[in-house]
Amino acid sequence: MVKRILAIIMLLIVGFWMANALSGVPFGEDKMLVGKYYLENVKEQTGAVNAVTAVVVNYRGFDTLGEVTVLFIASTGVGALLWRKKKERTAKSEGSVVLRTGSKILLPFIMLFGAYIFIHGHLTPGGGFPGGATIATAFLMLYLAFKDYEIEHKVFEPIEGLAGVGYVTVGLIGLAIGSYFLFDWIWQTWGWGHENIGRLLSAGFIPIIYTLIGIKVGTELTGIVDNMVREEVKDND
Amino acid sequence: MIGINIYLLIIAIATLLSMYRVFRGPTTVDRLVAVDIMTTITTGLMVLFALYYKRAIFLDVALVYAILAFLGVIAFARYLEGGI
Amino acid sequence: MISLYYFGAISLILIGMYAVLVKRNLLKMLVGLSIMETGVNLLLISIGYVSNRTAPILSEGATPQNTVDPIPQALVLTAIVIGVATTALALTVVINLYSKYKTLDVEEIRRLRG
Amino acid sequence: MNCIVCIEYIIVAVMVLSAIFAVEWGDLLAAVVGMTAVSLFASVLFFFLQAPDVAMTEAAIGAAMSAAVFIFAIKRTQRYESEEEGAGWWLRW
Amino acid sequence: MGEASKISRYLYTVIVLFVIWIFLTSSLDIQELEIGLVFSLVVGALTYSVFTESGLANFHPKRIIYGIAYIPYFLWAMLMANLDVAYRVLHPKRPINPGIVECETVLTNDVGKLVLANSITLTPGTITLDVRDGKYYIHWIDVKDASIEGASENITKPFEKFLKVIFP
Amino acid sequence: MSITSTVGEFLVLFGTIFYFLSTLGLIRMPDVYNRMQTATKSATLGSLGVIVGVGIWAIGHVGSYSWVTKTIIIAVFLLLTNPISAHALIRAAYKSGIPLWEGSVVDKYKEALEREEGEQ
Repeated sequence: MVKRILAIIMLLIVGFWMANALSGVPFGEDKMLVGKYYLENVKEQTGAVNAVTAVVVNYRGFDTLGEVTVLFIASTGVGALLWRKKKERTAKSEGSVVLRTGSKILLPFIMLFGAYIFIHGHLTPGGGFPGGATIATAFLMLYLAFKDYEIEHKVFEPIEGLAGVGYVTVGLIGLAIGSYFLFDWIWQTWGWGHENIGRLLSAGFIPIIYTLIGIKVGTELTGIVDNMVREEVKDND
Repeated sequence: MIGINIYLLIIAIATLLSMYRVFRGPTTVDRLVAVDIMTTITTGLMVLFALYYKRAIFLDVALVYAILAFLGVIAFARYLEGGI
Repeated sequence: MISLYYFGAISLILIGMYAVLVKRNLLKMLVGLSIMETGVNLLLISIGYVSNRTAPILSEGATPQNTVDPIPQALVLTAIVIGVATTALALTVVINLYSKYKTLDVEEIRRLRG
Repeated sequence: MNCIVCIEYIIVAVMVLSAIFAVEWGDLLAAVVGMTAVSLFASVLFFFLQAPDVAMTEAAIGAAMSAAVFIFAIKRTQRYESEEEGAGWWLRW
Repeated sequence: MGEASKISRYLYTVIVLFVIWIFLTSSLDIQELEIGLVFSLVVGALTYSVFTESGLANFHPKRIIYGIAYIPYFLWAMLMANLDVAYRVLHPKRPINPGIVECETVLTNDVGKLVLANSITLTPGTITLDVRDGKYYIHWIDVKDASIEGASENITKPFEKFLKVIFP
Repeated sequence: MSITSTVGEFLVLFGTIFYFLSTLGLIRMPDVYNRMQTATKSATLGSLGVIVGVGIWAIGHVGSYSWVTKTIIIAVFLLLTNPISAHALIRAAYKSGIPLWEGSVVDKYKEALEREEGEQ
């Protein structure tokens, strides 16, 4: 009981301190510093309509590469920590006919919808991260509905690697053509899509990179689910 | 845009009522049912707010909710019946 | 008087911190961490909000003069996905601990180790 | 009366309450249900704060993925928290 | 009915996905259509083997006419169901009499079973609890007849006369 | 005030009333099965009304037809997914051993399960 009271007192002090600090940051007022520059130049410099996407992929593409790496390391860590010699699904019962048929029918729609989200990243909200999560959710649905479903590891792992390699390759082509890593060569050097801002095929390499990020996030989250759902089986004989 | 206040008021009361079941519900399944209903109500709320802001881009968020929210419920349900 | 959104975000952070400090069950601590992460994301987004402006997507009548700050949103967008991956990593550590010690209690694990 | 402000207040209150219950429930499955509810309301708040990208990501991750990962962990460990009072680890140092 | 050929199943999947894509983007811009066709082809190639079993035969005109006729019938039944629910909820004495009954069906197709189960769940006072070997176990809020024949007469028969034609 | 706006607003009002009824049922019914009965149906019809209503309302209010197709897609997916989740939940409730309400009259599912046990 003592520890609860002590913890609550300490948390109240921390909360008071945070509230005090935040009272100097007024809510709902314009305090943009660099955001204003991005918003005013986003259409000319990148061709994207969605400013958030332009910041994530174009202005700060290198950070995003780092974040994708963190995701990759986390996924690999899950695989390494749960590695056993023989792993299998240990589900006892299958879903009912309604659930199984429903997941069969919904699977293409969820995958198409994930593709819609990441290809329209520069026009509507979304992009590679939610699109990849949607695709991973489609595979999660199969794991939940069927007793012995497993992804094909031989297909998934190369796709995951190729998506990451593709991201770096796009950046290196930028380094070769322009002057820095992840230079937007399609938009700035070749000048494709300047006349149709707001239509689908515009915004330089943003759709390409978001497609690669979507595939990578999707395969990695699927890998995490796959590693967590399979358990070690002991040989009894 | 005459009656949007009335609609929002009804939706707010509905959210509070279902929240009562989440807090009170004797079993986990009761809580899950209430959260499921709340998700459905939230989809409607998001569509209504998209109209209020007059921007079609907000509809995509409601679309994600409509498709994905049921999978969380199914995960809980499959655990409860001993399935996964 | 702090605003409503700051109040919500700070409450979530404090509740999560309470769970991490007081609870002894490892999974409950991770639930607390997850709640704390949501609170931090909410705090960042609400700092970037500007009243009576619209989303930073420059179509359907939005101009650079009437949109909110895009930078916190770009930050939080990636943080959420990273968050679930790191939570999964922590959960695998918990699973391994359980298969070794057969308990989730932090104190019990400390006693058994020593 | 402006009901948009009113519904913001209700959603923040309900979100904080479900966070408290998620921390205090002894059944870990119910705690994960509470966490899903927190994520749901946080997503609505992101929506009100004009951040549709973040709301969509939170919906895609928090609605299904996060809950599913926690459920797999609960399935491989144990469901109920053993609630015994005693001095905390940080008092015994 | 046996499985259709691979090409027919693939084409059916691609057509359905492309229609859904047009509805999603809600524009007829040529670039959207091109990219939509590419994605439909890719996603169709990945998923056609689980999506459908009968392929292009689903576009038989008789089935489509019955399917269109089913929609208003179903919406009307759903509206009636909800007025019934409203009566039960608002009545001060809560007039409910619940129980689990057993029904039988003549449908053999899996998709037909899914649509029947969903229709039952959304219409008067019934939720499908389980489906095993062609038998439906249904939670009924107001049990009128507990025998198999009586329950089937009340619950599954009205939908079956449509679904039997749509999903043979 | 055009005709589409009026129709849309009426549909939205209709839908929100059903939302309210569904949550009222969630509170008033005695056990989890009956709660699910009232809640799922009314919430599905309510969101159908709200979503399609907003799509029709937007024709007059925003002046764009692209809202209708998107809202119809959302409504179709809700109609497909909501009954599936309700079915999975009620099956989980039965299999995890929650008893029926004491006023229930018949339980054929238990009989069928027992018959199966006896045969084995």
